Amino acid sequence: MQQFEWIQIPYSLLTLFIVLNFGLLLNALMAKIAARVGRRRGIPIYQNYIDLIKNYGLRTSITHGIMFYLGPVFRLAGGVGLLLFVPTLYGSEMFSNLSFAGDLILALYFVFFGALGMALGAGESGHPHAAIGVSRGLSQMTMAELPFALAVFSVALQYDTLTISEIVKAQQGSLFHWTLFTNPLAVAAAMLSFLGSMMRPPFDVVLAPQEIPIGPPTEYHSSYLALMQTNRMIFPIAKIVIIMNLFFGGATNWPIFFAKVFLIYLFAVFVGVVFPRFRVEQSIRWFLIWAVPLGVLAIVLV
Amino acid sequence: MVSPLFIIAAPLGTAFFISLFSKEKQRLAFLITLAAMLLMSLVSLHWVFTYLTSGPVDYYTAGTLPPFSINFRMALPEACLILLINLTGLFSTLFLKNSLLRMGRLSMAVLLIDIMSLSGIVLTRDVFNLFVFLELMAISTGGLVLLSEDNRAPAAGLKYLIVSQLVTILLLIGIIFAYHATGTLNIDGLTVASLTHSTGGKLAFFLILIAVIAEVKPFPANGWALDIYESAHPSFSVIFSVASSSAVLFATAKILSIAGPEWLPIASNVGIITFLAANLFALSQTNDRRLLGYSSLGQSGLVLAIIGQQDILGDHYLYVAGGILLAHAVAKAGLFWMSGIIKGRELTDWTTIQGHPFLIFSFATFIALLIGLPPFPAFYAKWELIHSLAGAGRFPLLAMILLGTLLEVGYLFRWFGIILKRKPDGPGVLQKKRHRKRMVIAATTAVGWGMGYLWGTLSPLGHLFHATPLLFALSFLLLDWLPARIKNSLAIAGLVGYFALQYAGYNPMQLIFASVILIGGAVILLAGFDNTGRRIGFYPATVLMFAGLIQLIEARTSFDFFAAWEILTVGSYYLILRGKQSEPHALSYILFSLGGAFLILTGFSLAAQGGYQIELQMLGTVPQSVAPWVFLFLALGFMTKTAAIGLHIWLPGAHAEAETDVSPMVSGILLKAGLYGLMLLLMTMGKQQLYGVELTHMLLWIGALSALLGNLLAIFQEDAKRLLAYSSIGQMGYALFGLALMNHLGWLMAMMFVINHYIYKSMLFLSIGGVARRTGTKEMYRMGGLLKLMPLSFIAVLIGIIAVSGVPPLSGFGGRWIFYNAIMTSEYRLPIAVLFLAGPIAFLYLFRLIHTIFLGQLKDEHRRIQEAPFWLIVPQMIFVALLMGVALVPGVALRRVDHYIGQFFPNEGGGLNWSGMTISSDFGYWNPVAIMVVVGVMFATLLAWLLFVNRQAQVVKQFNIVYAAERPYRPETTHFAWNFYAPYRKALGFLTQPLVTRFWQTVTDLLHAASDLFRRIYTGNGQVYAIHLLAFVVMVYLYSKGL
Amino acid sequence: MKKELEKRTVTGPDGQTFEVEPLIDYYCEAHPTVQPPAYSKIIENLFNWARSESIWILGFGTGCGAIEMRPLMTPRFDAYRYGIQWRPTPRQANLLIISGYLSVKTLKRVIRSYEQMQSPKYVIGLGSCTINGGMYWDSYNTIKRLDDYLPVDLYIVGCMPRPEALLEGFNTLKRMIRAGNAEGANTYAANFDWYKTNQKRVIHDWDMPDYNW
Amino acid sequence: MVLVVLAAGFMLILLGLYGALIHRNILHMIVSFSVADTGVNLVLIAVGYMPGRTAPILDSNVSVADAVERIIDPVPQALVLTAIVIGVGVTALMLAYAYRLYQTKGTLDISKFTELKW
Amino acid sequence: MTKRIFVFGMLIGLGAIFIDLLLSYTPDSALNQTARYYAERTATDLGAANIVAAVIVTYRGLDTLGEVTVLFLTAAILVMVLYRDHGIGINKIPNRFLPPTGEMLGTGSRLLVPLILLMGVYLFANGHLTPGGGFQGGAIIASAVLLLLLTNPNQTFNLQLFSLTESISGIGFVVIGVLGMFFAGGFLDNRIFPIGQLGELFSAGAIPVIYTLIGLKVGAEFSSILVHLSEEKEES
Repeated sequence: MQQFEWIQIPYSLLTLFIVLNFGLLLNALMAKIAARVGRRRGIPIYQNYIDLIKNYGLRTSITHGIMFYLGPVFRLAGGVGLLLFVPTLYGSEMFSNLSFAGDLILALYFVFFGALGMALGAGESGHPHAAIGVSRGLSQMTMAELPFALAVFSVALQYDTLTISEIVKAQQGSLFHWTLFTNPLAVAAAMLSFLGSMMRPPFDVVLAPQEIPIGPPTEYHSSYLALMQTNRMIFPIAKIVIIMNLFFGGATNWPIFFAKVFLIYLFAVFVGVVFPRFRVEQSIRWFLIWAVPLGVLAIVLV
Repeated sequence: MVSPLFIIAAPLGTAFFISLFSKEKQRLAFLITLAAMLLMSLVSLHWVFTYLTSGPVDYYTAGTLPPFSINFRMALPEACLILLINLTGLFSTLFLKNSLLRMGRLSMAVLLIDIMSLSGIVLTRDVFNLFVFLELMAISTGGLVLLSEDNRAPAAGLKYLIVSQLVTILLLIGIIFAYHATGTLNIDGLTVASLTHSTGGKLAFFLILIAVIAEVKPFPANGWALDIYESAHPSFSVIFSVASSSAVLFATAKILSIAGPEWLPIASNVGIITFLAANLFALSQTNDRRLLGYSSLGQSGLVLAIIGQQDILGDHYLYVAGGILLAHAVAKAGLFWMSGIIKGRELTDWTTIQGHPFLIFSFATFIALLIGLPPFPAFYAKWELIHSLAGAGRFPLLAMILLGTLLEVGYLFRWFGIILKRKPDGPGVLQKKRHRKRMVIAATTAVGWGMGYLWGTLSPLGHLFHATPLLFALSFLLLDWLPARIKNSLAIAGLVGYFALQYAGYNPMQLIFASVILIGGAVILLAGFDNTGRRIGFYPATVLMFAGLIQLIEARTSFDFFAAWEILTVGSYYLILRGKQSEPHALSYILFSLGGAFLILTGFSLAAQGGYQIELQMLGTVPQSVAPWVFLFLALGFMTKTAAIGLHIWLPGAHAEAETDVSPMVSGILLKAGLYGLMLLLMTMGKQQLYGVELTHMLLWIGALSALLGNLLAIFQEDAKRLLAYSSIGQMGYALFGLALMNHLGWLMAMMFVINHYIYKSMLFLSIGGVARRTGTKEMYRMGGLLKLMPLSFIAVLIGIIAVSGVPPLSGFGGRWIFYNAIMTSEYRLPIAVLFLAGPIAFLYLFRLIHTIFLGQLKDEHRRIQEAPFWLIVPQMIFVALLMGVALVPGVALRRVDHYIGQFFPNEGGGLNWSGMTISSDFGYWNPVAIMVVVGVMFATLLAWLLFVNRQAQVVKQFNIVYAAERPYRPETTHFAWNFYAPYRKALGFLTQPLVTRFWQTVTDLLHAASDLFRRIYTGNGQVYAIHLLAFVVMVYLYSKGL
Repeated sequence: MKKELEKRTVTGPDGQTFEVEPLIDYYCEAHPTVQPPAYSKIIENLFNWARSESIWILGFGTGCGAIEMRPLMTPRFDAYRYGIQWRPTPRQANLLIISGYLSVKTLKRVIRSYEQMQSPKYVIGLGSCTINGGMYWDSYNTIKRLDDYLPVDLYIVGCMPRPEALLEGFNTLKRMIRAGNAEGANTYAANFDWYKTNQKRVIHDWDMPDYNW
Repeated sequence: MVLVVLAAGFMLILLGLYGALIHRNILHMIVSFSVADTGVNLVLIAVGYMPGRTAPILDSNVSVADAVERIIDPVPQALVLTAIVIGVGVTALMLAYAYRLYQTKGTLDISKFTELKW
Repeated sequence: MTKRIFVFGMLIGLGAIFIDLLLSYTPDSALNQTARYYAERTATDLGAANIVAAVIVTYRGLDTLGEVTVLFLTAAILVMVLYRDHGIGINKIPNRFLPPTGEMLGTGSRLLVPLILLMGVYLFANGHLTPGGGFQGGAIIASAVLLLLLTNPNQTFNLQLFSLTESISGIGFVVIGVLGMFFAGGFLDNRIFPIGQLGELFSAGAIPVIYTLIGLKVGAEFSSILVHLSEEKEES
């Protein structure tokens, strides 16, 4: 735990910048990988930059009201906040960001900040499909988050701390100090839960593109969409950073960081391209049957 | 001093005298009768004061000493009973005026003789003389039944005569053999001669006893009495129920005094079975007088049971028996008289007293008297009775008394609900312009309160009327004619003023609760300024609830605590009942609450170990043999108030149907009473094991399941207030869980919940209440798109749901953070898993709440509605500010509590470190200010950026949405709101099966079915009644053979 | 006019009655305006480049030509390579492809969808039917000249045109965008009345606001 | 001797009660109760009886001095008087009620007067 | 049938109690304390030769007052039952056909009634001396009324007189009782008058007075009961 210093602000912005660019490229890369599975070449690696610029550069936009306007702001603030409340690199003063504000619990609960804002914005659009999407998303999230929470708690119990840097510290030294090996049940539960939070198949019925045209963001466009895309680049990585820190030994420098994030992300993509889509109640049951017991075992056995 | 024989001679002389009058002088005869009654009442009042200090005095007849002549004995109990009998006679005479004049002077003579014979029963010390007076009573009863205009009355009279023939036979045989065995007829002589020591004497005694008990109308030999109650003139029913019952009960006590304590169980068992059976059968009654009749039978049974407990009651016997007997007497008199001014005979016909606040007040007084709610005599009496029973280990009796009382609560409060909430059939069914009768009812009510005062004075445990909060609350009864706004100001001033006076003396925990109750109550009361008019009945109930709450916090002894508990229960019941559709919910509220209260009573009585109260701080010193049971009962009792799962079914309806500003009170504040109790319990008693089961572990599970199921049920509600109500169940589950963790941070978390839940639930209920008032519906899917019309309400709800869900940066997060730190040291991990699931589910219903009301599509009919009334918004904005305050500087409220809790866990560190801005524990840290600033800055920056790139957005209207190349049809079909979480229901709906509701429903159905089935033994055939009596005698005989 | 769009009298919860006129109360009445390019030429060029490299198509098949678009998503043609993607909602799409003949009934929906897209937005007419009615030139319920109703940036001829032709069409559109010539949205706004007159001439039961935001 | 009278009294009571509880006709019941009352009175008297003694009246036969040895117990005699009178009163009353009930329904069957029940 | 068996069973139960009583019963061989007291003290204390009368009127005078009251009550209630203005649904019973009274009965009654009355008066006036007393005398007086009624069921009686007698003697009884509280040992003490010589007519203090009042009262009450039960006309 450290105290606030002004220098942390530029450092944090630097982290943000690095992660944003990494996210833009990583997402494109993942899209390309998915395309390769379909024997396509896929989008160019820089496509996300262009999409972003285009969306910021559209000339018109509409608004349904104040919450509609604020929704994407909530969303992105949630993503950026999640990233900044967690130390990115272990042992680095520079990249421990704003983690002095709170510990693991803060990060866990801040995940909902963006989701809530987004849901509210989508709600105000008045579009039933947005509401349906939110309903599905929230329903699925409640059950998907449960194994994750259990795994996190298991890890916290294991290391007897709620401070992320303490947890990472405990995993240093050897590959086999990683939680992955010391507490495999928790990691398994968390990784299954991770699949559910990535909005990729088989858990992407929330965004069913043609049935409820991509669900919650169906009314969003132009710069709103750009903000949300920005978040889309940051948020998964922020989430992966937590997973990496808790279960995979964290990262002490950027190359390791990039590699670990890539691999963890790849896991979700890998599952996504292989499996078809679940209905919401199916995914709830799936988590309840497969992931939750793992999590419960993890906290009981730790 | 006037000799008690006067009470025999005067009415007899008068009776003979007025029968001399000619028919034309009925009025004069009536006046003379009245004068005689008045004189007798005054004389008996004089006796009461005379014998207040002196001991019993014997009065002889025939110039010969007993046992050779008949003698009377006069002492304080006798004097009181005589007063009761004569006052009843006096008031009844007043009430009966028309009937008496119609029936003529002879009926007045019969009435006088009836009263005389009752006095005789009380006074005489000779068994045969007792028999004569009993016969006089029976015959005059048979005659007075005829005062009724009901054509069925003579049949009832005949049934009574048939039964009394049987009683006569038994009594005479008993008397003659008793005489044969001992050579005396004097009761004291029989005692001295130890009647029951010989075989024949035993049998003789049995016959006398059973005959006298038969007059007490024991189950099942009491059908005739019911028929009399149903058909007789109500005012005669008063005499029959109040005076006759009291007299024969006293006679029973006298007879029992002949024999040793080994005969007491007969009285106890007959009494308690009668009490239970009568109250059970009363459940399915729809006729008011018959219902009152059942209730009278039950009460007589209860007193009989108490008479059977005189061996353990000792000095308190008279206080207890008298308390219950007199309370019943006053209440039943009042109720029967009230039935005299109501024309219809169905319970629903009593709806005509709507609009007569005084009659409603009287009715409430009477049922409170009957049930034994504070501050009435039966409350003190039951408290001591239960304590004595527990002290003596007579648990089955204890349980049956409480169960019977609960049944009584059921039908009486159901009746009360019907009276207040049903629509009257038509106006004017109430008899008009009967000031004489109303005066009688008013006097009875006054007597009821007076007795409450008297019993408080006599009580060794404390005088409820000496508590300022209660008096303050009662004073609102007198001020009810003032406009609502003035009363509101007074109430607020009272709450705040009391806090200002008292806060210095509270410990930190008390301070938190007291602030929530008093200051919090005052804030919610601000919403009351919205009401114009007088709002009759609201303020007494509200302030009564607050009075009970604050007395609860201040209580030091179990007695004070329990009294406060019942006061707050009653106050809140009246509050809840005020809601539009709240009749059934208020009933289940009072049933669960009083059921819980009885459990608490049981717990306290166990803890008192034969004493009459226990210091709350001493709960920890209860011996290990009973401690787990004390813990169990108290915990269960408190959990009825926090609506733990299984005991929760009263809550949703009660909270949802209450008035707009009542919901926040009963949800935000009232629920805390249960938490306070639990906290107190855990602080003093700690962990307890019962049969090897750790009880706090059970509490953990209950807390976790409450949280889960409360939240789960909340997401499927269509009614916004119901949703919030279920959410309260979940939130209380969290708090309970925190307490049951039995560690420092767990308790701190519970305290945090106390504050947070108060703020956000009050705020949400007020906002939603305001919305519901404007839209005229509570169903969310009928709303939608209100954000633009009610922005302030929206802000309140938004802040509220962020806080409830625990999302940073608002105050709910603090609670979650403490929660995680608390469970780090918990021994039990499985319930935690359940609780983890509950967390995100809260998110579901909260989103639904805000989305379906404020977002989505605005409906046609809501296009012109306005923001909620100013006075509803004011407290909401205060709450928003409070939430922000608690979110930024939780230490202000919690630091001292943290320290205070620390003293209960001296061995573990566990506390939080509050130094600087960062709050840290052994495991983690948290900086509320930093979080707030970071989030705020990020949000502002991004918003600025969006405003820059998106500066000229076209504002569109609600149908300007992409609709698959079509356009919406109507707002109703475009608003996705109903059954919002359909997939969730498919997946987890099985968890929301109303099993608990079904369970309680089955219990009540079974009770009603049993009631309806078994009351059919009262076939109405006089012969069958006689057979019942015979069977009763034989059964008791067989039972007593076993003694 | 459809019944649900007619004026109706409503009673509020507090008992007051008032009129609701759906076309005014539920729909935005504003007309589109001509949107100027970014104030700086460099930025506008950058944006135009981005727009040309990130063309999001609204997935809306009006006629038989829709079947020619599916192959573009397959490995054989893989239009994603060129920054072309499909979006399910008009709000996020930039390009509306009228794929084949357009019946009057569909025209109504096409207009709505087009108007709900954000500018700059582009229209491609696919196949002969959009140019002159094609084989349905004398049909009673298809439109003959798409240009009368929507500002078409580009026609791709053929009946049907092959996917390759489509790809070529996209490339042409990209060049137009980069050159700043694809200003159909502004054309539509500038000649709004003319377009509306044409549209209302064929759509007799016009039951929507003039401009669907 | 006394036992026989007692037994007879008890038998009368039981017989009377049997009649009263079996016959539905109210008049029959009243008569049966009278029989039972008689039985009670018999029992009362019998209990006070002492063989070989005379009535408790002091006259030429029984002097004040030897009254204790000569007379039977006066108390049951007094009691039975009261019992008889009360019995008469109740019987009269029951008859009146029977009459009244017959007026309302034209029957004396007690099972017909069951409007009040449950 | 079930009812019969049930009643039978219950009566067997009651019978069992009685049998227990019977079996435990042992006749007294000597007077018990109360009876002994009465036997020894009545003559000296109260001056009554008839100990039963002394017990009834004085020692247990309160019972007797109650008894008288029972009769008063019965008479009063009878009036209320039979003569209250009946509500709807009351069927008037048609007048019975009454066969003419026989010659013997008519003549016999004329002869007997005065004798019976005399007998009654004798009985209650000498109640303190000989077997008999107020109740017996009253009943005998009423039997004269009964005889008259049997002779002529439509005979009218002066009910006012009955009622007057009844009330006045009732009041008298109470007054004498109360006087006992002031002038003697207690309520209903007979020694407000001199107890006189044992065996004399004017002895035993108030006992003969009370017995007379009782006799009158009981006679009037029984008579009025009889008359009321036989009559069907409205109250005079």
